[in-house]
Formats: sequence, structure tokens, C-alpha cells
Amino acid sequence: MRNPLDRSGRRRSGEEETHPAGDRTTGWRSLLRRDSVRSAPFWLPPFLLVGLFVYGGIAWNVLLSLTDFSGLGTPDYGSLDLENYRAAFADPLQAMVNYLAGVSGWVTSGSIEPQTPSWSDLTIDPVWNSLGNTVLLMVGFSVACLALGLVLAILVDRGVRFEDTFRTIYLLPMSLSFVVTAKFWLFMYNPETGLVNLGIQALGFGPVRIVQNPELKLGAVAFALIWQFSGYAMIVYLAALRSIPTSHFEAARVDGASTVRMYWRVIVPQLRTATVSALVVITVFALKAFDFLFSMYGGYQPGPSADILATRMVREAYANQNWAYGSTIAVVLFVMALCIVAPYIYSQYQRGEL
Amino acid sequence: MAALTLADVTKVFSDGSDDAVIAVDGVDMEIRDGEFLVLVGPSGCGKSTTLRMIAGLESVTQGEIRLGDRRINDVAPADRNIAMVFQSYALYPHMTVRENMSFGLEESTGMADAEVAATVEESASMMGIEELLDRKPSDLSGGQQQRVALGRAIVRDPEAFLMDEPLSNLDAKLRATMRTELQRIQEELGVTTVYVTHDQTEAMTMGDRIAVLDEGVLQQVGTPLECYHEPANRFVAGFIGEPSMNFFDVERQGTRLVADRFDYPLSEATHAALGDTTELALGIRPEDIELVGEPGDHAFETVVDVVEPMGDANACYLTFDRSGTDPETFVATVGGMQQVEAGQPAVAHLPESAIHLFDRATGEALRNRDLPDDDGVQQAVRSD
Amino acid sequence: MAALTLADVTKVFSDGSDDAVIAVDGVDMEIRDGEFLVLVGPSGCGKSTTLRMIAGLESVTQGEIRLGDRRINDVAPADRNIAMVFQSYALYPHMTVRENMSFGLEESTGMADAEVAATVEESASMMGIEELLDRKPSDLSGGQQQRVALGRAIVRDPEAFLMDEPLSNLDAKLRATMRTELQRIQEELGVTTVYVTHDQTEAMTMGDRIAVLDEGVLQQVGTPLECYHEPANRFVAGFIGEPSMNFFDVERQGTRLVADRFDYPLSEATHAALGDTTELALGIRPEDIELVGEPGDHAFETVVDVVEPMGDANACYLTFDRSGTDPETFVATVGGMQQVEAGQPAVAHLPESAIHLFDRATGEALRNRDLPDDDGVQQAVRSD
Amino acid sequence: TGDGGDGGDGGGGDDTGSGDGSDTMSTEAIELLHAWSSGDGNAAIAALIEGFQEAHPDIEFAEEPVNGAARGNLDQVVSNRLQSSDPPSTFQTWPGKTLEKFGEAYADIEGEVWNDDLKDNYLPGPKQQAQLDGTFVTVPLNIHRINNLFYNTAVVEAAGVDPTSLSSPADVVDACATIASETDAVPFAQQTSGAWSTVQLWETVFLAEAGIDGYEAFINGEGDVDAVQSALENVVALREHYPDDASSIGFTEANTMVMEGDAAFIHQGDWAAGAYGGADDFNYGEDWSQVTYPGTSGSYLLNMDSFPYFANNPSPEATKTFLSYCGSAEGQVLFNREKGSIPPRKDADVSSLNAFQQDQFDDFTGADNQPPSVQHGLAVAPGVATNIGEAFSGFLESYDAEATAEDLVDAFN
Amino acid sequence: MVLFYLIPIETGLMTAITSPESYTGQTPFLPPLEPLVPGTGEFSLEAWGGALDGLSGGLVNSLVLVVPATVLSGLLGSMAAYGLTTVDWRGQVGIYVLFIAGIFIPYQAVLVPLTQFWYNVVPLRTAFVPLAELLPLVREYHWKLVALIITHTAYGLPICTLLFRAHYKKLSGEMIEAARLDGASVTTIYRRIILPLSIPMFAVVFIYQFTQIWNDLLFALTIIQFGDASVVTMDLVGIGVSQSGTNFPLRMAAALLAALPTLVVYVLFGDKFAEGVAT
Ligand SMILES: Nc1ncnc2c1ncn2[C@@H]1O[C@H](COP(=O)(O)OP(=O)(O)OP(=O)(O)O)[C@@H](O)[C@H]1O
Ligand SMILES: Nc1ncnc2c1ncn2[C@@H]1O[C@H](COP(=O)(O)OP(=O)(O)OP(=O)(O)O)[C@@H](O)[C@H]1O
Ligand SMILES: [Mg+2]
Ligand SMILES: [Mg+2]
Repeated sequence: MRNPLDRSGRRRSGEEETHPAGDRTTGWRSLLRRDSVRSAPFWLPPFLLVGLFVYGGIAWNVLLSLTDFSGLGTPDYGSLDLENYRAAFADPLQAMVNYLAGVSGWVTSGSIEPQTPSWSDLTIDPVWNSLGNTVLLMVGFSVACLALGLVLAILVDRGVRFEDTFRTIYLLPMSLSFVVTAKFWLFMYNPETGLVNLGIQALGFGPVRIVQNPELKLGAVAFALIWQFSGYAMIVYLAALRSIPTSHFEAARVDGASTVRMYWRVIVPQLRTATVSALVVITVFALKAFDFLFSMYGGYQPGPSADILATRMVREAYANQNWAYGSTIAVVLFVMALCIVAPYIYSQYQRGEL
Repeated sequence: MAALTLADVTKVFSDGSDDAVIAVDGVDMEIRDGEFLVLVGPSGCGKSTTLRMIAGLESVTQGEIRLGDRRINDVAPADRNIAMVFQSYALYPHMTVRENMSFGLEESTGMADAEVAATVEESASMMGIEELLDRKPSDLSGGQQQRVALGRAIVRDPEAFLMDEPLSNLDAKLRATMRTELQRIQEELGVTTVYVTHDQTEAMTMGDRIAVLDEGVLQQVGTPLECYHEPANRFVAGFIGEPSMNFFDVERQGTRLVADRFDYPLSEATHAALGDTTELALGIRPEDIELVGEPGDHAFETVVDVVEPMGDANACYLTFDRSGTDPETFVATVGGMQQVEAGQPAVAHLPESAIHLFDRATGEALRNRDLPDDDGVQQAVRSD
Repeated sequence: MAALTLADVTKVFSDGSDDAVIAVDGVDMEIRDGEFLVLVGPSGCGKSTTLRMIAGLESVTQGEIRLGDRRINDVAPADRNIAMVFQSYALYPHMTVRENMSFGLEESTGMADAEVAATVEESASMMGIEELLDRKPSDLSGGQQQRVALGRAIVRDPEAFLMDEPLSNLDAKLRATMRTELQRIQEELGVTTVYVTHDQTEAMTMGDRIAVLDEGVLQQVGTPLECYHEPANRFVAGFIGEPSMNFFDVERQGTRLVADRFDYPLSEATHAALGDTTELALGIRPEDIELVGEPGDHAFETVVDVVEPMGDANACYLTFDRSGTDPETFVATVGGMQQVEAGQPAVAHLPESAIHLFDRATGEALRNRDLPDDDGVQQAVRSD
Repeated sequence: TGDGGDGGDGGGGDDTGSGDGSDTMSTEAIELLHAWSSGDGNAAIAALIEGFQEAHPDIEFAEEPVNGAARGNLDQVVSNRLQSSDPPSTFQTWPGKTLEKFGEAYADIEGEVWNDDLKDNYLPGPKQQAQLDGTFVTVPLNIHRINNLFYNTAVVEAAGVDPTSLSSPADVVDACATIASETDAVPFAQQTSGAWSTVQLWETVFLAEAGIDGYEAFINGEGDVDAVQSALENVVALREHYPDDASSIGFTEANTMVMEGDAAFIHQGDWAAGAYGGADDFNYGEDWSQVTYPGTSGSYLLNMDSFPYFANNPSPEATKTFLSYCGSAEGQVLFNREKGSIPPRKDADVSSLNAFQQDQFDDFTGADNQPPSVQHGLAVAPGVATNIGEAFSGFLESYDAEATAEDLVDAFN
Repeated sequence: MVLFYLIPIETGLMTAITSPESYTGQTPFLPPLEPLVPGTGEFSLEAWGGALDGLSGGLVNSLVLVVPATVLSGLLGSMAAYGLTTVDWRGQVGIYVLFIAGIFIPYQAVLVPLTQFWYNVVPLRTAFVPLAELLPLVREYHWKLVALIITHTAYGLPICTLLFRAHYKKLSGEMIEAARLDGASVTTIYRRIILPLSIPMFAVVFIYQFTQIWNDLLFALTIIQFGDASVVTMDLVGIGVSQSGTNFPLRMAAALLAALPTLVVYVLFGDKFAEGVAT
């Protein structure tokens, strides 16, 4: 059925995507072997470095999460169990109900029984709340960031003048440290003098408390992060938009699509790759939201509506010296991160980009 | 279906304060209802710009474009009822073939879904791409993509087709196939078509008429054979035909044309056509040069520099003097069975009936070749 | 300079457990010292793979490649003393032309800097790119880049040139120019050259010999005219020549060939060449079909379906029956001045001297056309 | 008691050892980690060290301010050091229950540092806080007081409110209402972007309402939910009188409102007065003043910094010498003059401190009791403190007194 | 829109050039034009002097940290990407996946082991004592910076590798083959072809890493902890805050001063960054 031209054509283009010397197999061995040996000096040292620090760290951390390590002293690697995970994930059903019912509110902890692990005199709350917030923050932030970045990119792409200047301006916030931006945004959210509220008032609504408002808190954090990083999404999208042939825009116009429909149906769906690559970096930023919360709320106690796994982890580990439990939360956070990476890596693999 | 009229159409690109580019310069032409017009010209001559103005993708600086009786200068592209096929096909990569074809119908008409589906199926079967309907463009070969792009244009049942080098991304064999197919479909649908190409074969074989553009100025509009045999000027003569027409700069001295290396006596009739012009260019097509045995009035001694055998014919590069490193040559096409070898002397006969003479200053054709009476070419010329 | 020998060279790509692709299948050929061999074949037939094995960019699964007397199967690419010109030119974008050309010399020879510089200058002047030496590739036109890529190959004074569709990114006019230039340089340097292309004209005009490849298997090696006039099999016959040879499936009944729509009597000589085979394919080139007045033994009544005027010639698509929507046609090329119109009846003469007959099962040529004695083609055939 | 005995033995051993070679030991520099990297804290520690080195020129200092997120980070550093068995000589820490965090790492310094002089001159509250499970391990250096109500004189006068007449937290709410109706000023300057100010406020109100017994019951994990809730409700009532932007300002902004006359009251530790002292034309007694938070008279709600002594000390003798100096009236005065707090020693000569400090010192020495602060880690173990912090960060969102009260009582489980 | 992105920064700048005494915090986004516009504060650069004083040590340390860490992670990332695009063996995908997954490691997940590692496992500190005596300009506390450089390099590597690899895959395969035919070894190809062609990507990676490392607080807190080696973000946390009130102009001046290098890098090379991301 399939045209032989077609097949070889695709093979060839596939081949061009991969590297020249990639994809060669059998027989080629002798040279390859030489190549792989000769290229080992290139990838091996970085790999060892990453292996040692990143994966060594993770492995150690996983190990710690299985111990009862708390306070001073040394962890006892002799008795490993999943007690911490049981404590972390106690009562999942109730937690789910509570979280959904009270995403915006403050769920009384009485409804989920906190656990008392053997290594502690105090009860330990499960991680549900902070887990929920983390998911919410990551998803909300990433989606909004991409959306805003896309809109900006389209606007810039549609021929605003001084494009380079604009591009740089949108990127500027990214250059600032959280320590700085958190202070900026505390000021921006001030109900009396903050510009956000001046804006809301200009629209005819009363001043709104934002920073400690359980319904807006997480949103406010996300908003500030969006401010800081949407510029990045913007430039990635801009680049992608630039690479879509003009003829697609024109074909859609000739086909009778309005501008909005043209973007919605023809252009945006083509930005998948850009979305994925922007998402990678944006997720990395989302994982760093800890620093921002830390600076904004003056510590790792941002309150239940904005409590994320990272703040919870630091709290357990460094304030309460519950190292093992802190490590447990860190592992949860890591697994969550993996949930984002896995589809990404898989899609890359599918498209033959690995 | 409607005629398409360009009246004094001009397009100037001006980049703010920078000097402006006149891409299209007062083009006047009419594409008749159902006609297939091929627009040719060297790169950058304004072909695409002309097409894009017709499509509404580029504003018209001056002049008027009419589709039927309707002035469409200021009509939005979507409302012109014109379909365009792009060189790169411009298929939406994320949509299946079916979605690609439905898109225009959904966006520009109020058709019900079922009707859209039926129309798409119908056009697809016309193009022979029914089996491809659920594939993505990336899963199609070049030729299949081409067919889909065409299908996408057809499905909207437009009043005019515009095509910008639609076959240039295909390989030779496929191009030949698609060429005839495209012609067939256009004939079947009878839709007014403007087709941009820089491929000689396409230009000669596909169109009812050719429009030759150079530097934004229309040089000639005529049937392919008219342009081939009766070029309006030296540019058209040189541009149409491959290998190109050979040109020799000559000076008229009385009834003789004097070139660097030969003297060419003219008949009375030819002489009369030239008026006062003395600075001329003599043009002759490679296939009109005959290699004969004896030098004569119109036959000159030359040396064969290079022979390119093409199977069915040989391209002989002849020169008057083979001593230089890079000798000036002219080409003669001789039959594939005729034995010619590089280095061998040859007598090139330039029959007077086959020569063209151009005013060297203006390029205007003063005299075109004789054509056998009563043949198709002549008829076509007369009917214009 | 040395001859290049491929002895039973095979290349199998196997993707781990997946089924293997036999890209090149037991190719045996010798490219003589200083010869220009053109490798042609349809897309995916293994042309590039063959070339890359010679270059050392791909390992040889089986067989042997020799350059001169040296077996180079396991010699590193850099040590083979072979230069390659790529389709994309593969110039180093960050280096000037001079640096591009020096790179290979610096890396693979121990030449002193001054010597490198002198060699580069020399090759550059040979290619006429002295003025470009300090430009970056991005500042060059396609043709200039092509020339630089060639210069980069030349400068290393290799024993063999490999070129993989080096002209395919150029436009038609430039391609024609570069074609002759490339030939000139190759002749001047006398370097053994293997040239991959899928362009008919390049194949016919450039090479001393053509090697035709299909699905990894070598079909024929011969001079261009040999391949054109005396194809070894139906594949070569159909592949070489544009428009392609016409084929008719025929069955031999006694001394007659019986096709769907015509009977074709054979002369004794022809008949003898066929042996026992009865399932045949009759092939004839478009330019060998003559349109005559009267039907006869080898002349059949047909109808003209489409005429494609090309200026110097007309391609007539003839059919025995024009009633279907998409009639089966065959092509005859007739002179540009001959008047033919679609729909008109025509008698097609298929001279017995011009027909080819192939075994339909194996594709093997049983009988090729007659060639006038004592002409260049015949000589070439004999000399092989 | 066994632990104490061991510690005592060890201390004795050290003592004899150092007696033999005090010169050699003193070459070991004191490594003092603290978070006072800037401002008044930095000046105070500098003054203390300067004073010490004048007295003991032979002892070197490797004083290291730990920058960054202040105290939390400092704890992390120390924790790291302890885990690698490389403790510093001493570091800045809250005494009291906070000491439990590194409990095993401390050593007994009763006798050598905590000699009779110290024991006699520290009031029971601070003395209690210097002990971990009955063992003296740290030397409190200063005392901050939590239960202050500062006010801008002009504003309260304009509203016709007399702060000295208030006698209960409820009175404060009423006074705030009056101020709100009589003036444009914010009645009660408070920040809620961080939870700590609210914890302080609540513990003060709770102390007022539940009395010292109720308060002690709570910090011993036997708190009465209703009392806790009632105090929280008072805070909820006060909240009506916070600045509108309480949640986006920090403490210093809130304090500035009082100084500028934009707010009447502020409840804060005595460090609030540090800012007043630095301002021109804002004088104690005239432009601003302070009362013990209504309902808590007789209590001096403590927040202290202290320098503990590690076992396995890198510079045992020098450290002990330094800690002794910290326990001396001289050192404490040097330090607290800069810090704005008061010396823990009742015999300290506070004449060189400012008028406000002197008044506070009088309150201190005259106090019936010196309960430890919850917020500042003295009253509850670190884990409990974190739970309480969590409860309050929730409270700041919801102001749900009932739920928070439960959380607070549950914080001890 | 542009305003939205600039206002917070502009506010910081206006605050920073207000004299601390006259700062009211009422309209911090207006320029300080006190005598002309009441309530906006007086113009003064005093805060900048204070910020420079307070941060100079941190700035120097940060530079000592950021430059090598950035260059190292960029260089190693490019090498890894090159190695992983050239090699052909089964493990390649696995290794690359590990690199990619490394991008998403939350730093919190490794803080505990990291401290243990640098403080208890590696005797870097002791190794530095003799060095500090031998070499001028090297101080003992620099060991912490070295540890931090290595840590940042390790954690920056994954994303650098990802970026470079995406770039390398777009390079023409024929060009690399041409170089091989020209006789270049794997190393030469890297040095003479790949490296020069990576320059746009280096711009991206350098800018990205520069900001990330410069702005990082978490690792700095964990590894440097205290002392002479503290970097600018650590110094920044405490500056201008004291119990006598927050000196906003000083804080903002310090914030801007700390952000200055990254701001400059973005303003100067932002378009390179954008272009690089685009390629
Ligand atoms: N958007 C534009 N702005 C400025 N100049 C333009 C623009 N588009 C085209 N031009 C100029 O107008 C002239 C005609 O361009 P056009 O694309 O119509 O040529 P063309 O005949 O289609 O050439 P080609 O065969 O290469 O496609 C050229 O000189 C080109 O540089
Ligand atoms: N690296 C590879 N791995 C697997 N199969 C390959 C590889 N390279 C080429 N092939 C296959 O080998 C066959 C020959 O490919 P090759 O590139 O040599 O064809 P070609 O004749 O050069 O085609 P074209 O004219 O399209 O360039 C094709 O079927 C192709 O799919
Ligand atoms: Mg064009
Ligand atoms: Mg190929």
C-alpha cells in the first residue's frame, strides 16, 4: 500500500535527525567501538559527577527515608521499614475528600488522624495537604505560565516593534532572585498601596487581602512566579511561532479562518514541541517555589493553604530534626517530579529524540 | 468560476524610510473564465507577489483586481472565494488529511458537518486519496502531500485556483505524473487557474497561455508556442526554451548581418522587417541549427567543443575557435543517432527561416522565425 | 589516483532484533583509474550507502573495497585518501572558505602552514573562488558554496572523489553550468570519481560510465549510450531516459507478438533472439515512434489523448481507446513543428529496428534495438 | 540525675586538665556561631566580645556570623556540625525547651560556669530556662520581654484613651474600638505576613486570661481548650483593628506606623523600642510609652538568647571562660546596652542603659513570675513549637478560633 | 503588559534611590522628588553605598563561585551532550535518560546527603589548608566555594546537557562526516567544529546557569552555611533588617546590587539567550 518513496523518504529524514554516527549497527562495530571509547572522556566525567551527586544523593535520601533517623546521632541503617510512608499517606480517602472540599479553605486536621511513628513522641500529619498544594501550584503555575507566554509570544510575533527590547523586558524578571521578587510582590499585594489592589479598585472592587487569604494565597504565589517566568515561555513560543512557515498562516487565511480561529486551530496545535520544552524548564522553576515561599512568608510556615511539600520537608527535617520523615517527603516530591519527567522522556523516546 | 482581471496592478514594498522595491509594475492581464494561465519568470521577478495580491495576502499598491465583475482589492482573503496551493503545500501538520480538507469548509461556510464530510469524501475520491484521509501529512510522501494540498483547494469549490510552484518539491518522475494529473483536474473542474512556475516543461505544457514576467513587468502573454516561436522580445526568447536560444550580436551592414566570426546575408523580406535598426541580436534555437557537410551562405565552419549525449538527442557545443581555455560556444541539438565527437569540425547551418532578430537596444523582436503556414501554432497566434 | 574496486560488496542494516535492511547487495564493479562513474537508481536503492562505504563512513558487511591494490575495508575514513562532496555541501559554517579548505590539510597531513596556504590558494584559483576565500559560507550563494565544497575536496589531492548528489540543491540554470564545470575539472585532475545522482541529464552527460542500481543490486554498468540503447534489463530501460521507454505486455505466438490491442509480426532475426520465452514485454522509446499516414504491419491506429508541446518537440500521449476516464497511454515524441492535436487519430509506427524485447518474468533484455553500424555507440559497446 | 553526675565528672576532669595547661588550651580559638550579622545584634555581640577580649586578651575569637535565613539556618549549621562530631565552641540559641533539639550534645557547666554567683543573681525564671532536664548547660545573655503594649501617646490622647487604665485584653479591644471611632489612626499595628507576631500576641493574651497557672498548664501539654480558644477569640476581635495591609507588611512597617502616628498600639517584644530610640523626635515618655500588656502585670514573659556549652568542645577552657563572662553583669550590660534588651542578672548595674530599659529592668526584678515564651522556643520543645507555628499559620488564613484551639492543644501529642 | 513586567523592578529602583530617612513607603514606585512632590522621599544614593559595603564580600565570593561553576557546567554539559550524541551503544539512551531525569530533582531531596557528603565524607577542607598557605589569594574558606562550585556544576549539568544535545542534533550530520573524512579525530571534531558551533548555545547555557547559580540560596545555605565564604544571596537576606526598622532603600539597593550582574547579563545578552533558545 505504502509508497516506497514515502518510506525511504521518512527513513532518511529520521536518519538526519539522529546523529551521523548514531544508529549504525552491526559490522560497524570496530569503528564504533573505537568511537565510543574515544568519546567516553566526553560523557563519562560529567556522568560520574551527576551520578555521584544527583543519584547518589537521591539513593542516600531514599535510604534515609526508610530509617528512623531523627535528632542528632547517626541513622541506623540496620532496620529499614516503610513506617514513614505509612504515616505520610495515612487515610487517603478522607484526605481526598477533605482536600477537595477545602481546596480554598482550611481543613481541620482533626478529620485525618495524625500518626505517631515509633521514632517520635509527637504525632505527624500526613502529607496530603501539602501534596495537594504542590500539585495545584505546579499545574496552575505551569499552565498559566505557558498560556501567558503563548499570548505574549503571539502578540510579539504579530509585529510589535522593538521586538528585541520587549523580549528582554519580559525576560528581566527571570534574572532576579526569589529573595528580591518575594519582597516586590509582598509590596504589590499590599491591600492599601499595592498596585494589584489599586488595579482591582480601579475595576470597581474593594481592596482584597491577598497574602494571607486562604483562597488567594496559593494563587498569589503562582501569580508572582508567573510574572517571573512567563517571559521564558514567551521566548520559547516565539521561536516556535517563527519556525512555522508563513504559508500556514496564509493558507488558514485563504481558508477563511478568523485570526483567533487561525491561532486556535492551526497554529497553537503546532506548538506541541515548544510546549514540552518550555514545560521542562518551567517545571524546574516550579520546583524552586520553596525559595519564593520561604522569602515571602519569612520562613517555612506559609500556612496550610500554601504549604507545599518543599516547605513541609524543610520544616520536618531542619526544624523538627525528623530527618527520616523529611527524607520521606523529599522522596515523595522526587516521585512527583518523576511523574512529570516520565511522560516527557517517553514522548521524546517516541519521537525518536533520545 | 469567473474571469480574473488584473488592471495596471502594481505592488511596491517600502520598508519605512528605506528605498522601495517595485515588485510588480503595472501588470495588465485577463485570465479568462476557466483558463489555465502559467506565470513564469526568473527568481524575484514578482510572480509570487502577483499571486499573493490576487489571493489577498498582499495589498495592492495601485491598480485593480477583479474576479468576474467584482472588484476584490479590498475583500478579505477569506471572502474572495479563491483557493491557493502553496509550494510547501502548507498542510497543517497536526491535522489528518480529512481535517486538513474540512478546515476551509468549516471556517468559511456554514455547511453542516455531514455535508462537509460528504464534500470532503467526494473531492478525495476525485483526487484518489480516499485511503489517505485518516493519515497525518507527515505520513505521506511528497506526491501524496501534493495531492492532498490540491484536494484541500478543490474541496472548497472556489472561483479561482492559485498555485505557487506546487510541483517544485517533487522529483522529476513524480513531477511529470502530477503535471498531467493537475491539467486533467483543472480541465475537469474548469476553474480559472493561475499557476506560477519556473520549470520550462511545466510552463510549456500545462498552460493555455503563458505570462512572462521580468522585474515586475509583464513581457508577453500568449500560448506556449507563441512564446516559444514568436517571442515578443529577447528576454522571452531567451527565457523560454531549454537549452536556451543562442544569441549572436550582429551589426547590419546593408543586407548582411556582420558578426565577429561570420557574415550572414539576409533575404529581402527579412531585411524589410528590420527598419532602420542596425544593432541587432540574432537568435536561433539549438534544434534549428543543422550540422551539414558544406559551408555556405548560412552555413559556417565550427569546431565541436563538447558533446552531451542525452540518448534521444545530443547537445553539441560548437565554437568558432577552440583555442582559448573557455571558448565561447553555442548549442545545437542533433539527433541521438547522429555521430558527433568533440574536436571534430562541423558546419553549422543557421537557416534563415529559423532565425530571430532583436533590436539590441530595446530587446524588441523585429523578426521572428518563419512558421509553416496553416499549422496549429499559426492558428493560435491568429486567434489571439 | 587509483582504480577503485568493489568486490561483492554488501551492506546490511540491522536494527537490533528488528528485521534487517539489505541496502547494498553484492555489488561488483571496478571504477578505472581516472574514470568518472555515475551511480544512478531510484530513491532508496543504496546509492548513498555504497558511496558511504567507499568513504568509510559506513562499515562493509561483506565483500571488499580496494583502492588501487590496497584493501580499505578497515582503513579509517581519514586514512583512505578519498574526498567526498555532500549534497548539503557540509561546509563548516563557522570557518571562512580558506579555513574550510585548510582544515583537511591541517588535520590529515603534516604540511607546514605556508604550504597549506599555498595549496589552498592554488585550488581556489583553479575553482575560481579566490575572491571568496575570506568569506563565511553563509555569505555565499548556492553555486558558490558548491564550488567551495568542490574546492575543499580538490585541495586534498585525493585518490578518489565521491560526490553524493552535489548539484541537487542548485537551480536548473546553475546546475547546467556546474555540470560542465565539474566535468572539466574532473578531466583536468584525472581523479577517479564516483558520482551519485538521480538526475537523468547528469547521468547521461557527465559520466564515462553509468552504474544503475536497484534495490541494492547492480543492474548494469556501461557507457551512457549503452545503457540508453542497450539496456541489460527492463529496469534499466525504464529508468534511463526521459520520457521513459514505453512498454507493452505481449505474448509471442509463433513469430507474432500478440498484445491486447495489436499484433506485431517479427522478423526471423528478431525471432531467433528470443529463444523459448513467450511472455514478453515490448519496449520502445518515445522518439522512435513515428506518426505516419497508413497503418501497416508495425503501424497501428491510435488516437491522440494529450499533446504536450515543448517547443522543440511535442510529447504526444497516444491511446488505442480514448473512451475511459483515465485511458492507458503511451508517449511518442514528435518534432515541434509537426502539428498534432488531441483527439485526432494517428497511426503510430513502431519500427522493428527500434524495439526492445524483455523477458517479462526476469526482466532480462532478450533483444535490444538495432543500431546503425560503425557509429560511436557501437564502438563504445565494443570497447567494453 | 545520672546524666548530671556524668556531666559533673566530666566537667571536673576538664577543670583539672585546664588548670595544668591553660596557656596551651587558650591558643584554641573560640568558635562562636551566631546570626547577628547586622544591625543592633551585630553591635551587641561586637561589644560583648570586645569587652571579653579586654578582660582576656589571650583568648582568640573565631566569631562567625551565619548569614542567610537567620536562626533557622544557624540551627541547621550547628546540626551539621554536631552530626559530624565537630561542634563549635558555642552558638546563639534560645534556652529552655529549645535546648532539647541538641540535648545530648550539651555538657553540664554547673559549678564551673554556673557557680553560686550566677545562681544567686539570676531570677528563677531565667535560671530555670538555663537548664535542660535539671542540668545547667547554657548561659542566658539577655532578656527580651514579650508582653508589652507600646503606644503612640499623641494618638491615644487624641482618642481619649488611657492605656495605663486598661486591665484586660478585652479592654484593649474596647480601647481599639474607641480609637477607631475617634481618630483616623490604625488602632492596633500588627503584621500577619509571618505567624510569629500573632503567636506572641496570643500567648500574651492567653497569659492574661488564663493566668500563670493556666499558661503553665498549657506549656506542659495540659492546656484547657476553652481558655486557649477564648484567647484566640480575643485575637480575632483585635484583628478588626489591624491595619488593612497587615498581611503584606513586616514587623518594621507595623512599628513604623506607630512611630509615624498612623497607629496607636503595637504589641511586640521590647525590640520594638529599639526603633523608637533610633528615631529623632520620638521620645520615651513623651511621644511613646509602654504598658505591661493589660492583664499580665506581675508576669515578665521571657524571650532570651543564650550560649550553651557543648561536650566534646573544641576549646573547653576558653569557652567556659567566655560563658562565665557572659554570665557576668559586666558582659551583660555591654551586650544589652546595644541590644535593647535587659541583663538577666538582677544585680546588674543598669544605669548605663536607657530609661526604657531601666523601667523594664525594674519590671523584671519586680515580677512575680517569668514565664517562658512559646513563640521564642523557651516554653515548648522544637517539635511542638513547629506544630504551634503550623496551627497559627492556619489561623492567619481562617481565623477559626475553635479549630486552632484544638490544634494548639493537640500540638503536644 | 510591559508595564506589568517592569513595575516591580522600577519600584525597587525608585526605592533604592530614595534617602532612607525620607522614605515613607507610600508611593514607592514614584521617583523621589521630595521638594517637588510631597511624600515621595528625597533623592539619595546613600543606600547604594551601604549596600556596597554590606555586600562587597558576598559579591566577590559569588563571582568566584559563579564564573567557574557556570563555565564548568557549560563545558561539561557540552562535552556530555557531544559524547552522548556521537556514541552508539545501548546504554546511551539509559544514560541520557538519567541526565534528563536529573533536571527535575528537587534540591530539597538531596540537602541532607549533600551536607553529610561535604562535611563528613570528603576531606576537602583539610586539603585546602596547605593550599591556602602555598598560594596567594587562596584562603582556607575557599574550600566551601569549591564544594559549592562542584555541587552546582553537578546539578546544572543535566539541563546543560539537554540544551546542548538538542542543539547538536540539529547540526548537519554530513558536516561531521566531512570532518571525519578530513581526518579529524573525535576530539578534534569537538574542539574545532562542535565547540565553535556551540557558541549560541553556550550563550543560553551560560546565562541560564549564571542566573540560577547566582540566585541560589538553598545550596549556599547548605554548603557554605556561614563565614567568610558566604555569597551574595546569603548576605542579602539580612541586609537592611534590624530591630530599629527595615531600611527599605538599603534593602532595595542591596537587592538591585545583588541582581545587577544578572540584570546586566540579561540586558546585554538577553537577545542572544532568546536566539539560542530559539535554535
Ligand atoms: N514582504 C516583502 N518586503 C519587501 N520586498 C519583498 C517582499 N516580498 C517580496 N519582495 C521583493 O519583491 C520582489 C518580487 O518577489 P517575489 O517573491 O514575488 O518573486 P518571485 O517571482 O516569486 O521569485 P521566486 O521565483 O524566487 O519565488 C523581490 O525583489 C523580493 O525581494
Ligand atoms: N542507517 C541506516 N539504518 C537502516 N537503514 C538504512 C540506513 N541508511 C540507509 N538505510 C536504508 O538503506 C537503503 C538504501 O539507502 P540509501 O540512503 O543508500 O539510498 P539512496 O539510493 O541514497 O536514496 P536517495 O536517492 O533517496 O538518497 C534504504 O532502504 C534506506 O532506508
Ligand atoms: Mg515565488
Ligand atoms: Mg542518497
